[in-house]
Amino acid sequence: LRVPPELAANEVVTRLLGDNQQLREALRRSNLALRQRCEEMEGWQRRTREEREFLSSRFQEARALVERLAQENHSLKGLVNG
Amino acid sequence: LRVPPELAANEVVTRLLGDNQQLREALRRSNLALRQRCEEMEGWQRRTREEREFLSSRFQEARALVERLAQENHSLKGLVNG
Amino acid sequence: PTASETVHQLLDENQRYLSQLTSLLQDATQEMEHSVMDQDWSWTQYRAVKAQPQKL
Amino acid sequence: PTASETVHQLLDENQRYLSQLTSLLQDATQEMEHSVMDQDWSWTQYRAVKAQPQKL
Repeated sequence: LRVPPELAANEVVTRLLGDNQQLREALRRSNLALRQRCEEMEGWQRRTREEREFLSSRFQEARALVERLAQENHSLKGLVNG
Repeated sequence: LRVPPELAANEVVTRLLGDNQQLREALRRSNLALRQRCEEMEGWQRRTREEREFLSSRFQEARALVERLAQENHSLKGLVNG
Repeated sequence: PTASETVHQLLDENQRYLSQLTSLLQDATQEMEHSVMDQDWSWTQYRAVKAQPQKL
Repeated sequence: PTASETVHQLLDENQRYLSQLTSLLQDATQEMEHSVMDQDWSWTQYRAVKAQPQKL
């Protein structure tokens, strides 16, 4: 946008140019920050997902082990009391 | 910002005003969206924290149970095998 | 690039990142809906194991 | 309010929300550093239980 010389010193034009400059800068910084936060968020979500899957597997293992030990236990008690 | 009548139809001023309006609208929408996303993020983080604590307790319980069953099992085997 | 092109680009980009953030948080919230906290955790209790050793 | 006050408010608010978002994600990332995946999970294995029933 080329501001003609006769307007360059005009108070309203100066003010508009200044405001627009600040607003553009703010949006530029905002966009940069948002891009970084989105990337971080993606990374975090990926790790959260991995952790949930990992815990789900460990929990299935633990439950299967408890079942196995409880049954062994039950059988052994039968032998002892039988 | 009051635009004097003699400038209101000026092409440069019109363009500057238009840009200004668009930029301000964008920042306003952006701020509203950011506020909502921050709230959601806080809610999500709170639930994630609760879930982690809950799972940590369940796994401690599970581990203690496995230990208890394994010991009972060991003692019973001692009895069975004489 | 004219100032107006830059404004247009900035607005586009801003809209795109905000949409991405919104969508990321929607996914996260959806995944949270099926909480592991709602599952049956009685099997971690000794009394449940004693009561029914075969089927927890 | 003048247009410039509004601009100032908009910039302030924007800065504040972006800082908040940054801080929320920093917290989240920090909490993730101590992953439950790094804990000892060998006790969920039958062979570990058989080997050392007293101390898992």
